[in-house]
Amino acid sequence: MRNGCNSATTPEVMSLIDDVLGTLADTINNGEFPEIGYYGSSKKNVEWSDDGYEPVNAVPSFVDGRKVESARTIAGLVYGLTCFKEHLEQNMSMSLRDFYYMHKVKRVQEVLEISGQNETNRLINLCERILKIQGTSVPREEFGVVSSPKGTFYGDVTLSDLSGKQLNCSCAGEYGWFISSKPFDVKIHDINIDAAIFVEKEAMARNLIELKLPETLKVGVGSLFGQPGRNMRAWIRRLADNGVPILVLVDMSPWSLRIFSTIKSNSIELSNIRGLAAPSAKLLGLTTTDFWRKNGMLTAIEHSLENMSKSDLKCAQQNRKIPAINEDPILRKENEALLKKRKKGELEAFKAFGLPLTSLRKLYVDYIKRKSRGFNVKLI
Amino acid sequence: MRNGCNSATTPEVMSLIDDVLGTLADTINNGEFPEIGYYGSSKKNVEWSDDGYEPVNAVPSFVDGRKVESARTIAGLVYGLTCFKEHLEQNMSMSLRDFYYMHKVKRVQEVLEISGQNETNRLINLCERILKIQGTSVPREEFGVVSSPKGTFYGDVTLSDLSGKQLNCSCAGEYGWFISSKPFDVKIHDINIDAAIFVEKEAMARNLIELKLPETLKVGVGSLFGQPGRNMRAWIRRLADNGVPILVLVDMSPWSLRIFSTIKSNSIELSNIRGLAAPSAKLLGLTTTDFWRKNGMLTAIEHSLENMSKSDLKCAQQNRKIPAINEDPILRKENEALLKKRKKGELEAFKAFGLPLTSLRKLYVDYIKRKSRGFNVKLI
Amino acid sequence: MQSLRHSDSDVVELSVSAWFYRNRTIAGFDNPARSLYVSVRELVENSLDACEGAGVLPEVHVSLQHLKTDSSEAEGMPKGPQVFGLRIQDNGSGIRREDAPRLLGRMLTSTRFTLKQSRGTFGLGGSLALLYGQVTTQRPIEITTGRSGEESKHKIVMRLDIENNEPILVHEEQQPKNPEDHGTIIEFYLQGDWFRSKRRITEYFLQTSMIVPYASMLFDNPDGESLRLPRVIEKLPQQPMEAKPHPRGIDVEMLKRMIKESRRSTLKSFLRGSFQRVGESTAEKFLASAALDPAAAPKAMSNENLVHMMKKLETYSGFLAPSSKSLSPAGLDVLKAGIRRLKPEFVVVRQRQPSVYEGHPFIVETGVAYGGELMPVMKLYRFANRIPLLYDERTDVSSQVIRELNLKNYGLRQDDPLAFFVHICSTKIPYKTVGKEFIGDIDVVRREIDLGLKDCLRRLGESVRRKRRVHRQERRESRLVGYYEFIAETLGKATDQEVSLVNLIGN
Amino acid sequence: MQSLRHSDSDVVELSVSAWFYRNRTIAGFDNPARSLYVSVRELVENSLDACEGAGVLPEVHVSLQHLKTDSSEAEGMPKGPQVFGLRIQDNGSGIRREDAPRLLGRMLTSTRFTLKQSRGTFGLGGSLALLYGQVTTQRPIEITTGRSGEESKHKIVMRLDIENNEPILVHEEQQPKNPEDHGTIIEFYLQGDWFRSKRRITEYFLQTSMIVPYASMLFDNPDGESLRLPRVIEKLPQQPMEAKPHPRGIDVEMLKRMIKESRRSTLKSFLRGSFQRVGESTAEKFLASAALDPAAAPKAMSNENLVHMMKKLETYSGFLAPSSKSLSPAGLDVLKAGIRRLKPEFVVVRQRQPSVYEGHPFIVETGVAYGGELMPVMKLYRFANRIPLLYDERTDVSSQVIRELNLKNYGLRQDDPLAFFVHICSTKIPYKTVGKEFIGDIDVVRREIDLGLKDCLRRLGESVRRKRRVHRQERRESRLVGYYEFIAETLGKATDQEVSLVNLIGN
Repeated sequence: MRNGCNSATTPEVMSLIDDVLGTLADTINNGEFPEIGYYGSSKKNVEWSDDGYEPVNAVPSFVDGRKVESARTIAGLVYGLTCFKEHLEQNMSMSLRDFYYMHKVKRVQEVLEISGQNETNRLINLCERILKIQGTSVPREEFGVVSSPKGTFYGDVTLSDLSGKQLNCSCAGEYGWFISSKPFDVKIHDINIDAAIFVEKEAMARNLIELKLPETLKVGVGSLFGQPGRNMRAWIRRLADNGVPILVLVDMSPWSLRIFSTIKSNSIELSNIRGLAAPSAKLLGLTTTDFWRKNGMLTAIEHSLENMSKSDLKCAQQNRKIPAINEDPILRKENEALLKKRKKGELEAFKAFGLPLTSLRKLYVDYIKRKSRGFNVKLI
Repeated sequence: MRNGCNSATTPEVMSLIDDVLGTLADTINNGEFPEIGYYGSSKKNVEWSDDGYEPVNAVPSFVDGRKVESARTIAGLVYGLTCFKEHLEQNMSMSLRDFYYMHKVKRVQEVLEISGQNETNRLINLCERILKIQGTSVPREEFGVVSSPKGTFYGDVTLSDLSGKQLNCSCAGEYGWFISSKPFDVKIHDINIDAAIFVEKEAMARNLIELKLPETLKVGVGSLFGQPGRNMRAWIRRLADNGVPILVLVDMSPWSLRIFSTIKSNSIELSNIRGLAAPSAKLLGLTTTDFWRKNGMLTAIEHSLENMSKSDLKCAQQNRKIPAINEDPILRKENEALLKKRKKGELEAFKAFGLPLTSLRKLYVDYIKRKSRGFNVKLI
Repeated sequence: MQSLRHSDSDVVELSVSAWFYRNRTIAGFDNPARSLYVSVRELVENSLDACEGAGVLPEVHVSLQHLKTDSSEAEGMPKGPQVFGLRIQDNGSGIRREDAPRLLGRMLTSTRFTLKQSRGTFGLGGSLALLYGQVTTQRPIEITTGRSGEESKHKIVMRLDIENNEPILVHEEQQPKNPEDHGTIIEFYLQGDWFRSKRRITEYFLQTSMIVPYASMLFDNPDGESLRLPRVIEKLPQQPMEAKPHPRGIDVEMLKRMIKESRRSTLKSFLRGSFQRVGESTAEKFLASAALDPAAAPKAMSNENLVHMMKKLETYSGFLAPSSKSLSPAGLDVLKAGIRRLKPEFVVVRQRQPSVYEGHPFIVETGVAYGGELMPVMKLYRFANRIPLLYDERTDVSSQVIRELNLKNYGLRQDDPLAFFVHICSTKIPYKTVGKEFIGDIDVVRREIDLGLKDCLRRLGESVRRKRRVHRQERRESRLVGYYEFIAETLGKATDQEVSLVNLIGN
Repeated sequence: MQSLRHSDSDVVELSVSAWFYRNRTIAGFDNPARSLYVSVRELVENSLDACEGAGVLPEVHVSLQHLKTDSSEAEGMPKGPQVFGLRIQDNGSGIRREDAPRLLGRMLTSTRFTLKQSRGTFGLGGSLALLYGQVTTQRPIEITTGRSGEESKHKIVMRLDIENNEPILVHEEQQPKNPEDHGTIIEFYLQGDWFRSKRRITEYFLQTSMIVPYASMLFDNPDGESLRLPRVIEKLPQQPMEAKPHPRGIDVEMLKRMIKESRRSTLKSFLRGSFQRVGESTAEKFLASAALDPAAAPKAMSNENLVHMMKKLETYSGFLAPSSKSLSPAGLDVLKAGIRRLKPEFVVVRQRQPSVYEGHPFIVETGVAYGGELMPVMKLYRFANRIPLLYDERTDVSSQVIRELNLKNYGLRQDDPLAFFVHICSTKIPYKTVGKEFIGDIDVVRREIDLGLKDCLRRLGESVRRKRRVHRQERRESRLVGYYEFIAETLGKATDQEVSLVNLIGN
């Protein structure tokens, strides 16, 4: 069972690479300078909608082989594609840093004179834009480039990842399963949860698992470990595609609004990579209304809020220019409330109630249930 | 089976806390100002030996309850201990940030006026020094304070962690098992590896797993994800205590020497916590002789070395003041060679050979086998 | 050397006034804004000198008014220099009719070998302002002056003949007055730029009111605003007396001139008669130590002998410190009253012993203020012979001293609310420029300022520390109790037993 | 006002030299280090003026030697001021025996209404140094001077009578010499502090060699070191000529004096005869526009009329720009040669058109150098009438201009290796101090410096960009071929087919 939303099979990607290389060879043999078109991602040619960021029709950019810098780019592209092809053949992955070091191979370094990893990172980005299947970019993971993975998932989900072995995410250790570097290719065998809660901070996720919420509420608990990586976002999308309601629990801060909006809508820069957004994701908390609305659940610990720092405030101001925040009525309201009050809250604030832990557990459950109900997600 | 080297059981820790609180209550009821003695860790009272850092007899410090600031410390201590006790009773953990927020409980904040997390972190450090069983500090994990865990381990090891479920680390996903937050308490059921290789960078570890080295060489592969966390170091020690040879594969840089030395010898600050050092750990590579000795295995890619930055150089200079580096003949030699050449190397350098991947795999295996042999660790 | 570019007849000596007319930039008259400021300042200082000289508490009324010219001007910010009328009225003793034109219309210096502190160091200030006014507007100068006990006052209208350093009388009249009134009014016109000098002139009045807190000043400015600075202390500093020069720091040129003017026939009597602090016995001891014949005729001394004597005068340790009677320091009360205008929490002031620089005695007074309404930055107020110095602060010797202070030694920090005050009074202030803007880096002056400020800082540091200590002690006790109450309550809950503080700290 | 502290007889006018003796601090003689520096500088400048005036390429030899005193001194750093012998030799035209004492021993100023640029702006420099030497050491001054074509040179030993501004001859003798030789040697003694002035004096010679690159200089210092600066260009700048004043910027005082000295009987002929750039037609047009009678007698004009005429002179737009013939700018070649001493990669120099300030014409020359051996920080070199200005850089008008430049506009950055040069030459430099340390913020001067530097920067920016462009083009072509060779090889391996570049870019 392969149900990744837009991933290609490895043979498909390899044949795509062969096509590109072959066309280039023919063009040059014909005595023509190659020219490669692609679509960039910027505010101009990306629009935000309820389904996340979407590329809209725009004028393509061209790598014009007659120009020196462009010829260098094409040389880098050709070299990169041959590297990817070989790694795919050998079923092996590489990191961004690995790819950078491949340019330290002497004959390559002499010609391309790569000055830093930024340059090779840009080449990978360009490959994603050039390798397309049915108008959709092939994510770098599919040609073997894997960013440092991050995040865990605990819950009654059975799957097989790149190890090829079948496992249940509630039996893979106290944090659950360390999420695959290539969730597009993970095979999901069985899902036995009513919702998945993704938590910004590891400690809160651990507490929820310790309190046996996954078992009692029949939910999955994911730990984002801060800003979620590509693999985590792809995994969330996989669950969403499989009908699992996605609930996100983050700090009440401008940075956390960005975390949530990236999960929900992907980002402008990566809008060509489908499958990194989960438009159905819901912001469970912490929200400004928790603290500042009359019957908010956290009004009693409003004193735990900390002043926003200068960089917090700057972040909130820049959020106004992020369509996925500014055009989303809920996130916009949250962001404006933060800017007005100039205070931020953290998940750890629950501990500021000073409640006995038994009461705290009840509070967690109440909070999650009540906030979920607001999104028509009913938990046991 | 409980084979953590110096961890206490939860009931032991709880009774220890009760003792401390009871003694304080009695002292105060008797009309005496409490006084608490403890041993600090600094260069003065810690010595490095082949077994890692060891506290040596030194004059204890005292928290003298007659002084205002000390009274505040005792108040913080009493409050902290009651928090730990409750968390242990409820089988729940907390993060450093959680502990900080517990001081935002109104009545606590009004008295203690904690200004930042630094203060509460110091209190935890103090608790580790005060709570002792048989002269040995109780690590914070044992009273429920867990730092953000980091690191994965892949290999044929069967264990049960805090989830209570039994698992095999080669069947817990493509990266293996996400290492427990409390490795002292992990039950190891079966070990079926001849050595464990711990790799600084995730991408290299992934490559080794992808190349099926764990299966073909009968080794475990751990990924440190950079500077190893407390949980990772405790896990390495657990393996070492179980007779598994520990091999460490890091960059050739002053920072990586610190990573290795922390694994091998722990740190001065935490020398009161036994069980975080694995004195038998070996520095597999990358070493300066790989690049700079005539028959070194990496001499062909010496050009891939990068210049050390200012902060690299500063790090190497400071390394001279770290006993675990400066008094260790091997590490000292490595550090001096770096300072002399002013170049650093990275694990990704293997990719700068420009070898076909089949040859690269052979190179990896050759490298690991040859370097292991140097430590009398023979792999299949 | 000196190329012969002029024929002999073209090269002449100029009068001092003509020389300054040609080089007025160096006296501060280098642009309309600065010139306006310098003019106001010079005349206010003359007035304050006049009142203090007469022993009366000064009342100075300055009025600066924009002169409307024929060409109607556009509204808004004025474009360039404009013409202003400046009127300064004081309650000094007034000037005798026959002295007035000469005193105001020429640049003069005293030749007498006596020293006495005054504000107008170069003897130019006021006259140069009048000269500047005449050059830029070609309008005459009006002086009205009356003396106590007289029934009329004199009004004189005059111009200056710059080339010959002479006044030219244009008009004169007598006006009746109350015999009790006295004082002088000067009115003249000058070019200026008020827009660009307002801040500086206002600051000048404010700082002057700090160093002359016994004066009442009123300044009506061209914007129609009045700055009123009533006196805050009813006490004049002691007036300076004339004094002979001190033997230390005399150079041979001066020695020669003094010998030439002296009527004494022996070296011993010359020394006794011409220098301060040299009596019979001091003169004898000095001459013996210098191996000079006390009976020698001063006028007959060879050049070599004069050089020898000067060197001995410079190094002989037996002279008493110079008399400060020719100086008029502000005094600790006055200085403190002035600094109090800033409303600080603590003020410490110090007066150093008189010292000597090139034969001129000087006294340094220092003050340091802390807290209260001061801003949390270090500020320096510099005064010389009761004149505030506003320009070129960074180059002044006091700034150098302050930069090298180590505030930590006194328990203070750079960002504490601190203000420093340095007042140097001398028969001759070692200014670096005729514009009296900053004081040069003379070793002995720097040392006095350094010691004075450090003395203030020590005392201030103690006060600040003492205050902090008391404050801390009180807080400490209440905090200790608070902590134990919390400990007892928390322990009680955790151990399920009552924990009482009665035995420890009472109820 | 002016309290009557002195009886009438005590208050007198001083000679200019006496006045300066009393106030020498303001001329830069305020401590032994500074005094030594100022003395060397003033005398070197006089020598350079003398050589240029005689039309010869200057050769100046300066020797400064520590005078061993009787009291043997401890080794190491000297403790305070010591006595130095200073000897300056030049190859100027020499001085006539009868002029020498007068020219060197008095402080003089020209009265003629003509303007001509010279280094010694205040007419004091050298004399003041000699005065300082005499005051501090009481030793006489030796002058040896000889003129071309004469068979002997004159040696004069003299002292200065400061109070009367007169030289006193002590000794005189004639010495034989080669008729072709000419020049002057001055030798005298003065107090100084070499340890604290060495850096500054050395810098003075280095910077002087930049603005006077046609001079050979040799400086033997007290440490036994020789600084040799041979000329790098064999070309003297054009010498300045005397010129009448320009009508713009004349004030009424000056107008009056000119009328008084003039023999012309009508206003028109007075204007033509007394001002530069005023001919028959200009005079007529101006007088018509000012509604003044061309036939009126100048000496009969009323004060009001004079004020009226001055105002019209100031605003009349029909005058030609002032003549630059009284000025002697360095010239572009000379300036460039001087800047090349710093070994930069690019040098751009500019000369502005003559402009006028208070009736004195001035020319601003600017230069900007880039790259080569320059350090990657902005450095400013300031010169005035070929004198380097070393003190108080921050306060100088040029510093203000540079602070406000936006280097980005010229494709340059703050940390580029840049050096700025500003040379202002004028018949009267608007110094702020007698010590000639920095130039005041005069609007029209600032504007000329600003425009000059910006012009240089524009051209420099183009050069830097052009050089970068050519370099880029060459590299571009060879790189393109390299990339395609790599592409062809890599593609060939990956696709298992031969990929040839023949069709694309030939073999």
